[in-house]
Amino acid sequence: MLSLPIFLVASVVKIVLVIFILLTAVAYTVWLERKVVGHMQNRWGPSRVGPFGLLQPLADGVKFLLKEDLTPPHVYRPLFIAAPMIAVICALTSISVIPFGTAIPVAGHIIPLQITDLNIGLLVILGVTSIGVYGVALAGWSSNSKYSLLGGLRASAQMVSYEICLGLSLVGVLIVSGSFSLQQIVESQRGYFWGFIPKWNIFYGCQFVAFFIYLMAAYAETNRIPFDLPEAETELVAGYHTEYSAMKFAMFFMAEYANMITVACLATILFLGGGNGPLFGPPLLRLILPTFYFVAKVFVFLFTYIWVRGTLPRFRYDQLMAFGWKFLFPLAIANLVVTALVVAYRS
Amino acid sequence: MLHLVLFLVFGAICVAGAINLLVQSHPISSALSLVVVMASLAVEYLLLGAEFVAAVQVIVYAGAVMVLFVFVIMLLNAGVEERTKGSRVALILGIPGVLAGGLLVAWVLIERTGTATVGLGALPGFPKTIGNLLFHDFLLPFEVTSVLVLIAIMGAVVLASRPEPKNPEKES
Amino acid sequence: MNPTLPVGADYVRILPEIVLSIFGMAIMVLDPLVDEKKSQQLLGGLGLIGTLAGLVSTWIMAQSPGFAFWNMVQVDGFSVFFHVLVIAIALVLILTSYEYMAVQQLRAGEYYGLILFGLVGMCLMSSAVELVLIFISLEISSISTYILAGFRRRSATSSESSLKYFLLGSFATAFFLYGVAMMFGATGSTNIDAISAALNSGKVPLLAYVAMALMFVGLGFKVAAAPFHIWTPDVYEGAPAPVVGFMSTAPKAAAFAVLLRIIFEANAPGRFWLIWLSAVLSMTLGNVAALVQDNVKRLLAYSSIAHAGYILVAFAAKPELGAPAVMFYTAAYAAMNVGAFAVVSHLANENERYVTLENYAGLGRSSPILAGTLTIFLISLIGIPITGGFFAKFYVFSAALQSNLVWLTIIGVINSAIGAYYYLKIIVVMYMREAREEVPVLPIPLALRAALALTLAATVYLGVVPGRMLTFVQQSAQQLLQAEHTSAREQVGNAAVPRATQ
Amino acid sequence: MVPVSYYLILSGILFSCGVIGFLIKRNIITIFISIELMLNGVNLSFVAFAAQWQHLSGQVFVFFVMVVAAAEATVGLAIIIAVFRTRETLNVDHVNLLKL
Repeated sequence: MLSLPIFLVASVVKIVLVIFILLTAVAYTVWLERKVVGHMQNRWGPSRVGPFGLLQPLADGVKFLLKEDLTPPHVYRPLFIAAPMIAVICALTSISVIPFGTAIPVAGHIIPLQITDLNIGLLVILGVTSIGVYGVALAGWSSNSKYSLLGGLRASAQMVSYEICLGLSLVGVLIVSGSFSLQQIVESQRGYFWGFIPKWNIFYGCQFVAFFIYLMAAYAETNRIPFDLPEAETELVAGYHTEYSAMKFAMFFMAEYANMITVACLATILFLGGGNGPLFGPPLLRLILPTFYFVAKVFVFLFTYIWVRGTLPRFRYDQLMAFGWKFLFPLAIANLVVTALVVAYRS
Repeated sequence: MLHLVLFLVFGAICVAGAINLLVQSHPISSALSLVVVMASLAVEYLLLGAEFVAAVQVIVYAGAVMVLFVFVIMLLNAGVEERTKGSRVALILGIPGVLAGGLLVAWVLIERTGTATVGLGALPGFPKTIGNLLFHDFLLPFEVTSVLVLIAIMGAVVLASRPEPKNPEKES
Repeated sequence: MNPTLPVGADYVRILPEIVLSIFGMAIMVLDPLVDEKKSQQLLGGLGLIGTLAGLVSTWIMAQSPGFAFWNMVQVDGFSVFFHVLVIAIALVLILTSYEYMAVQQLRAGEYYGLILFGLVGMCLMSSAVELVLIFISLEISSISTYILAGFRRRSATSSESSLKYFLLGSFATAFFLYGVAMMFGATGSTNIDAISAALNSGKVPLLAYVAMALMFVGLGFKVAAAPFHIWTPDVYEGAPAPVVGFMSTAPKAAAFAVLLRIIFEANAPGRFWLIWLSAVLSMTLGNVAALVQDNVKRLLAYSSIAHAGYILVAFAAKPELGAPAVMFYTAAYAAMNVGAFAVVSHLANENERYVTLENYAGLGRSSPILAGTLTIFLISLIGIPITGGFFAKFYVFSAALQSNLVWLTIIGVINSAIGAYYYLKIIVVMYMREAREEVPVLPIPLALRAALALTLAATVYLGVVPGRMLTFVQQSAQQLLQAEHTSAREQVGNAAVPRATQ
Repeated sequence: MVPVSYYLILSGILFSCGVIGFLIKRNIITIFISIELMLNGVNLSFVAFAAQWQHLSGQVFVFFVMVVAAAEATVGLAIIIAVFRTRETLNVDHVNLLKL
């Protein structure tokens, strides 16, 4: 245990660091997306600002800050302003229970690479995400315009529906690892079976079906293609954020990408063994490697996100709902039952 | 000390949210005030050690039930509440009655619990212990809730789906 | 933690509930699969078989009395009685609904499913001995009745009645729940036996009185006792007629079962004046308001408030006299009221057009059978000898007299006399008055005949040979009251002083 | 250390606010929201009593209350939608076909 002052100092440093890294990551995920999608479509993507357009996110940020912040006269002001804040705060909060790697020694103290480890870490993430729905729903409602309202309605219906599948897909992992604490879930996936296959939940826990469900539900939760109905440009003129501009719009943007990163982190932790991987080399490398593995896995996940966006068309709304309720939901239940049986048999 | 301060702060937020719920005239503001009340109640649960309850409170209550409310308010495009006659009668008769009843109950509660105090995290409700209780001692109620949920689903489908227009409404 | 699993006996003791939910699910699954024209007969038939199977399984359950699921439910004569009662009511309801649903052009599947699921709740209410389970089953039964009340979806009155029932119902539920919470706070347990043990040992905390009062608010609402009766006339007027017959008897009977358990078995404190007042108010308000009604459903609604009042009189009496009287009364009332509503729902016709008193004029000539049956139900509701209503009232008032509740008895008898007026008014209208407007009387289908025959038989049986029923209710009441003493010794378990630091 | 009665009184305040809301509010949805507030108040007292008696069952009840509240919300909102379809209003005083 750390003493209180050190704990406080460490926490503040960690929070600042994590937020800084997260925001940078958000900015560069946007860059990555533009670049990758560009290449997929035989374009260059951003290439003018800095080498390979690497400074583009910075330019974008400056643009958002300097733009005039319009608030249309017909909106319901308090909620119109609060909505993007809710969205972005919820998106940033959920990162706080994610473990990025093993504990590292700093000046004689062992400091875990995680802002806080809670017994109910996973539930905190789920709770915060479920509050995040309000951001979108209220944005749609308070804008007082039909496109926004439809977008908001669609978004809240979609997110509530897919949250169920998301939650159910996680239950399988919980049964296998027996804890809500993300640290312990990662711990439980350490080691190998049959000599070489890592004991990740996706392999050892037979959670590949759950992983698939999680993937689908996560895409829907973050309103990404092929489930980006709430903000479908062609039918809803960008949906719930039609009326938003400048910084408020940027907040939604940030929230979306921060959510993507959280979802990717969560997938890594729950299914892909978190920071687990082969450790070798000198002690310093051994300390850094878990974090490296973690980031690499998250990157793969983010890349898949972008890849899917570049490849798949959008669903129709009824198809989306039918897919969620008639396919994913029964599948998740079946997975749950099978997992429970397997675990009961093993013990 | 920390416990008391946290209790008071979040208790105050709770009460403020509840009063705001009463004062606001738009249903969506009332619904959001209730979300605030629920979130700060979750903190109160945490103070009492009921961490699992707190998490479920946020996920189920604030995150699902209230979203449903907001959704319906958006769907029906509910506007600002009209003040009609009935409300004034209830205002004059109801509030003093409720306050008197509340005072009586408060007095009784204090009489019973006396000066008993609870510490921070007095009764840790870990998911595991709660689960054991839920799937053993409370197994039957737990299973019976599935019937309840089934009824709720059927009811929602029956009532909210569009009635078949075979026979147009003729009653007054 | 004790890792034991429930054993076979546990399941046998909730067998009727299991059987009913299986049939409910079967109906639910079959509903989209069968042709809509046939669905009425097929699913209704399945519901009918479900209730019959429920009755059979109740018989099996009755063979193994005792506790199940770690003191959650208790099977004894008392719970068997109420199981049989509510399932029988549902059986008659399904028989009545056959024709009604077809005439009103309503979809069948969910209707029968909801009835069976609601029954699960009502059955559990009668056997549960744990407040939490009671709460959940109470909700199952109420939520299914909220939905059933709004089942005529094309009609604005029906959904309005559903809304009122729902809003006031959940309001009352919240009070009941607060009462449960306080009972938990006062005694440290929610098991009725443990509560009774805690309350009977030493000074009863004031909190328990408040808890009792709050729980009574919740249950008083469910049984439509004054002053928690305001919803009754509106809801009964708007809801589908057979459903009204159902919800004025079955959920009420189950709620009375809960009241019996809480009040008598737990030996609840401070109940006397609460019940006295509520009984007097219910009888008087119900009967006086019924005098001026011209809608038959509304009239019967007020009459049901009055009858709740009569039943509450028995609650004020000594437990060993009151409990059997309550049970007998609920059974008799169920028979006659369900029967009366079966007639009402047959006459109501499409969109429930014919439900005013005026429409009953000349019924004695146009349909002597219906008029005759309705007359018998009405004289039973009045409490005239050779019908069940007479003995029901007789036992209630004699129980009250033997407990020295002279005033309550006098008020009750006066009220019965007032009540006679409006019941007789219907009979007079049916036989003496000429119809001003032609009211078509549909032919009586077989199912409805069966329903009427059953209720009629029950009414007359209870009125002519009440002996067997009486012995049975007395025995089961005895079991209920004894349970208090035996189990109080067995499991004083967690009832102790608050362990929080002082 | 905080007296249990503080928690209980907070729960009582929330419950009373719910009751008052039920009485004075005219919008059906807001009335329903007030009922939810009452249930929340009850939940707090369950948890507080559980801490006082050191008896976890109090916390388990909260889950059941939540399930019931969720079920009630589903059905209640469906009923509200049904009423809105036939009457086009959300004011309880305008929903008056059946005289009170």
